[in-house]
Amino acid sequence: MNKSDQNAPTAQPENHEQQRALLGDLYRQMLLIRRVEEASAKAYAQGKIGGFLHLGIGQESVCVGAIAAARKTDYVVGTYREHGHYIAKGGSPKEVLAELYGKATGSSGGLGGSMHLFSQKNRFLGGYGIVGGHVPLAAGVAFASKYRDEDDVTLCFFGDGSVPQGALHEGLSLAGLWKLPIVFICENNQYSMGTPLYRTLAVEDVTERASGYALARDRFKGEDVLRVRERVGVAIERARKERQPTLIEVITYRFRGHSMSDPATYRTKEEVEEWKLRDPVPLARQRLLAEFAMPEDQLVSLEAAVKAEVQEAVRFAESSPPAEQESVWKHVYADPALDPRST
Amino acid sequence: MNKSDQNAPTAQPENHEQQRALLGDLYRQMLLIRRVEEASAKAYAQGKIGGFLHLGIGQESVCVGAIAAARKTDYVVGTYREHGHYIAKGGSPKEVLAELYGKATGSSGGLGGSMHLFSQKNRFLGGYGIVGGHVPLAAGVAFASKYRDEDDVTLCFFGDGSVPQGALHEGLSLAGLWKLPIVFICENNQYSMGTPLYRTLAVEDVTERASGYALARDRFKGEDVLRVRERVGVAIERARKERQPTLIEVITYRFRGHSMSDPATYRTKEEVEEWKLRDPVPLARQRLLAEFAMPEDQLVSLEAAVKAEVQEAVRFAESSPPAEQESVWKHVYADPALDPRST
Amino acid sequence: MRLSYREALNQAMCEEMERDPNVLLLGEEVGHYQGAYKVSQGMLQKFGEKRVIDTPIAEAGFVGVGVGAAMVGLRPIVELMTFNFSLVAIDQIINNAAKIRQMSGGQFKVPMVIRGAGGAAHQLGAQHSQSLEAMFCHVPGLKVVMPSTPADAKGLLKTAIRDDDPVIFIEGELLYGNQGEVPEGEHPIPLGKGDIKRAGSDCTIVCWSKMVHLALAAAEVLAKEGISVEVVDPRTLKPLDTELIFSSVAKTHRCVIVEEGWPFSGVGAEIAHRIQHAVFDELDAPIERVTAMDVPMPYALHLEELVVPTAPKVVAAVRRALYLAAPTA
Amino acid sequence: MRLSYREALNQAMCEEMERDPNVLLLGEEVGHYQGAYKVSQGMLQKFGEKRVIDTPIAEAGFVGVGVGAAMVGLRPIVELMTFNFSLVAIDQIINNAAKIRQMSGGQFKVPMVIRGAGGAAHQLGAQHSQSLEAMFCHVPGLKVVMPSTPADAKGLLKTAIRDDDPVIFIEGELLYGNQGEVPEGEHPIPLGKGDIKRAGSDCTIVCWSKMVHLALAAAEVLAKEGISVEVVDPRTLKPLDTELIFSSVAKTHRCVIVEEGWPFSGVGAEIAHRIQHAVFDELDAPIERVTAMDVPMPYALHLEELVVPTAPKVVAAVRRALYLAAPTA
Ligand SMILES: Cc1ncc(C[n+]2csc(CCOP(=O)(O)OP(=O)(O)O)c2C)c(N)n1
Ligand SMILES: Cc1ncc(C[n+]2csc(CCOP(=O)(O)OP(=O)(O)O)c2C)c(N)n1
Ligand SMILES: [Mg+2]
Ligand SMILES: [Mg+2]
Repeated sequence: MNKSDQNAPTAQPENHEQQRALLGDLYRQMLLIRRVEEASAKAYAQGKIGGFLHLGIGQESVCVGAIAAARKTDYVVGTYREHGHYIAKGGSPKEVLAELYGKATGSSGGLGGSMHLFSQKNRFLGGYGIVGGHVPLAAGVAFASKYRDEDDVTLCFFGDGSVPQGALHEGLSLAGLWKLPIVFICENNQYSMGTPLYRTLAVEDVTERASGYALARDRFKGEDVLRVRERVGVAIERARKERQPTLIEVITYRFRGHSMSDPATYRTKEEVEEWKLRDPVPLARQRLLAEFAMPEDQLVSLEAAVKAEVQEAVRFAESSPPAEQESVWKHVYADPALDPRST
Repeated sequence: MNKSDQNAPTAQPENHEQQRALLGDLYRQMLLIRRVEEASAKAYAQGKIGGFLHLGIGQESVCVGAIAAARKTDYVVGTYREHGHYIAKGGSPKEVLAELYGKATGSSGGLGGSMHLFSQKNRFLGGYGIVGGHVPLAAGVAFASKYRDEDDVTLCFFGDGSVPQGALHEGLSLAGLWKLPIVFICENNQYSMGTPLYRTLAVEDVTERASGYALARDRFKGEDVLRVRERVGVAIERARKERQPTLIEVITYRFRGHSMSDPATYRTKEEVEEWKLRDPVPLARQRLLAEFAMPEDQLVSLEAAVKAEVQEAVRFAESSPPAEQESVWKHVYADPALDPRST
Repeated sequence: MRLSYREALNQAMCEEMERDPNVLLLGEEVGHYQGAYKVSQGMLQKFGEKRVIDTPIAEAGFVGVGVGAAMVGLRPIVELMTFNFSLVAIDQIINNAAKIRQMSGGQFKVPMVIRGAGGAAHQLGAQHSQSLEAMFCHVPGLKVVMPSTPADAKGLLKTAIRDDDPVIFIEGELLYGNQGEVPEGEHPIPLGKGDIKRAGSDCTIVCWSKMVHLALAAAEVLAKEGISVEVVDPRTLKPLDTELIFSSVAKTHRCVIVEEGWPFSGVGAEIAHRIQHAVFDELDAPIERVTAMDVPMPYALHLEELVVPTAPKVVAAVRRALYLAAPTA
Repeated sequence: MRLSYREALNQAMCEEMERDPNVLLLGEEVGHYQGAYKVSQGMLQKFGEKRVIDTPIAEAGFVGVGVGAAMVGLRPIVELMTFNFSLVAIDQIINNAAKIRQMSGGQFKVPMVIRGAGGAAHQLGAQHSQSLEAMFCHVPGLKVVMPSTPADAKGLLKTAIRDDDPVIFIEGELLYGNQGEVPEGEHPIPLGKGDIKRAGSDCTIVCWSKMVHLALAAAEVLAKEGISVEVVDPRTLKPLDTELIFSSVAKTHRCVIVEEGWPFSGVGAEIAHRIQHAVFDELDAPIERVTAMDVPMPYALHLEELVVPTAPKVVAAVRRALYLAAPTA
């Protein structure tokens, strides 16, 4: 069972005990995401999953930490590398894996696939494949909150590669102008596909752009999930209380290639190894042991539970019925009588 | 005759005499542009010109000063409010007016109209109607100069309203990244159509965005044509010698509505009157008289010559043959045998 | 009541905004300036800055904002000053607005109207004189509406606003001033239902928006020659009322399709295909099309006339369809 | 020589870049990464960073850069990783690239090629599985090329690079690995000349790019039933070799058009219209079309199969055209 409904909102845990419970849950979430993605990579290699598969392995602390700082009613909008965000927002591994398998039980009933996860009930609004294209849309979600005088905040995630995209610029411009309750989170994993940041951005500090948009800014390293939660929390509160949007850049790293077909030969083994020393998942574990004196057997049983959950999710995905034929034309228009085969 | 080929490039005139001659020429150019636009407004009112007509009356010092700082081989790309830029770059009033009249003798043979003036021989590359859409194109012109190791510079003009457009962002991003020899000149007339700047830009200083693009920046008031020439000249040299692009914002004001159909009721009479005190055309005249002791009769005869030139241009436009029918399909593809009526 | 097309649109928006607080209008110059074409005249005063929102010149941005807002329950009307500027926002329209219902497996809907002026006006040149409806019709997930009269404008816009799908609503830039009778009270017109604008028996003319008026003018001319033309206005291009079109053609056995846009893969191409496919044996002559010439719009007035469809061109096409003139190549 | 489609494209670019220093390649991942689909493999090493340029993810930006560079004498090849991303750059393509020659009264030309992968691959979902050729064909000023074989790919790309107009060059994402015989030395293929990929007498199939291979497979199946199909590949969609199409239909009197894109105002609609208009009396049956279903592409493999054209669907359409099966609605 996913426990993200236990996510404390942004108030800092008051005592050591609470903090331990929090980090424990965040560790569990990160581990769950990691294992789900590993399972999906395996299924992909076996030909059970098709299309593009972009894994966030190595980056889990960003989505988990950021979304842990949000309330359940806050909204999240992501890219095509969004399995982690989906799960952190309360989505189940079953829904994710079934979707990847193209099953009727998937989050989008097998219509969306890896790049287009959606969850209405969890306020997870996708899942988009056009770089930068979801940024104005996210601003629109925040716009609606403000329009209705609700105090929900929208978190919008994007990669470093999307910074030069026009749509991103327009979304940021409008958010700054209209003071929308939104937090823009650039997951700077330092590569867009095979291209290192310095060949796409003349100014590598992404947040340098914030002042032109009247956005608040913050920039930090992302391996510590608690730090991510705390820093994003500040921005969320700023959005919620002052309707002041923020541009955050979190420095992170993906351990795998851009997608399953990318051997990532553009990076040295040393570079990858060095980053693996800062792998957020074992880092959190270590901290639980050392700083919070969590008994190792507690961790071991948590890990076993995660493993079992993922195995169960794989079984669920494999045994679920395939996506339904009629879903192909049922979800094009509101009126199911409007058969797109004759529009 | 247009004298812009006498435009000194950016070196400052050495002595008072040269400076007087320079200001005299710039005054003449500004006056010529003003009179051409007044004549076009009159013809428009008479129904001899159709479509959209956007006048730059009040803003002449920006295009004249900026282009005076450029060499003849430098390139200029503008918006739909580009009559002045076209003339400052060496184009003749005849070509402009004939184009507005839809005549075969017009700059684009009557195909382009007011918004799409082009001059291959003067390296004036248009004349574009999609706000911000010409900015990447201008970067491409500068790209070609760099590619060929030529030291020509491209000047790209745009309005304050285009700042939030995606295409502008992408053009600026690429120029900064690739260190293109280009100067971006924002003609900030403080309105986009009926909307004042503060309702479109969260950060009113346009150049605040420069640092995010790795562009140099400058910002100044535009009524003094010599100042414009000097400040833009510095940026042109930076582009030419160091291939460092600059984002310049020139504060200016249009005295008329956005286009002929706009009564501009969104501004107070007082605001307009106040700006008219800084009308660049009389300002230059005044300075010629006071600072450079130019004899008034010299100015009077210059003004008479301008008037005659414009009258002659109107006559030329009126008496020119209409745009040619076959031009409609002749300029769609390179091969004139490829009749678009059967593509 | 007698209203202009512009007023009819304005009424439709005002009535729907009064009815439903989730409806709002955003776009360039829609508020303080009262609309570039004055369609939103008075609306800022009536509904305030919260619901009538002036945007910067950032079409991809504010169309995207409309999509996001629609996903979470608002019903935005996004005005594009003209549809020429839809091209900078077309990724938002095609990849987001049109696809989100499907990509989310039906979890999210995008009830929004993207409306504004389309087609050539007078002498606005190549970048400002485009009829892009074919591009939108091409895209699954979108509905496309193009009213020709004030009554249709009002009835269809109200339906479009209440529709749960993204609707591309293209108004005739030169129709805004046209006057016409508009029914009092509610008269929502269903999307996908066409209308016979003139009944006739010798030849069907399928046409929409501004072209309906050309067709009616042509019909007058032809009537004097004893040729009876039926003018069919589908009003909604997607979904298309093929039933109405087919039954008219089955009656007249001849068809001319008139559209303002470019010919290649235009809407008329699709209609021609469907007719030949569905009622092949009813056709007594090839289907004729009148379209803009396949060129960017020139500026000069007499060249523009050469390029756009005109009533005489429609008359000539009907004659060709009736084998009263030599067919064109 | 035997080459893959990918290698053929690579050779075309390399040969043209060797021939003309004004030719250059720019796009995402074309250099150091050797191309997202490895079409530009080895080119950075051969021509250096000056001529093989990795761009940021800014399609409107770098397509616009291509237009500007072309106006002043370069001949850029702009690679779009896939044509799905052309939508964010489509204003640059339609309003700038296609119109500048006309707007400038012929003073400026825009000799550039915009190329990249088009069509659905496998399970890439709604935003990454689009066949947008109809949108480009709709636009005057553009040429549109879609080769189906390695030989055509090489010959047409060379011609496109030398062409003085903007050429939209859409490659089949699933064709890159296909092998085929390619003539040694120069063999430029003129734009606008189609090719008969298989001669036959009972029914014409018009198809292009990946669809040619479906049609050939369908022809094999039909041949076993004694039905002789002629497969016509226009190769260039705009300008379109209507002469070749018409003469084939005049021979077979039946026609099926197969396209990977959506049906409404697709390229096939235009071709169907032109055929019925030009050779109406030659047609013995309605023209049939096989297209993608009018829906956003679903992700699941079996649903994708349902949506895209397949050889059995082509076989069925030919049977319908021959009145050997009931026509569809
Ligand atoms: C508009 C657009 N152009 C190109 C692509 C192809 N593409 C997919 S992901 C990607 C790299 C994105 O890098 P970044 O934004 O840093 O995100 P990351 O993959 O590192 O998470 C590219 C070029 C796309 N999906 N959309
Ligand atoms: C993409 C796009 N959207 C909208 C328009 C309509 N439009 C033409 S000019 C203009 C205002 C531009 O203001 P600004 O950039 O400040 O230039 P100015 O007119 O003041 O010179 C608008 C909204 C357009 N031409 N292009
Ligand atoms: Mg990245
Ligand atoms: Mg302005």
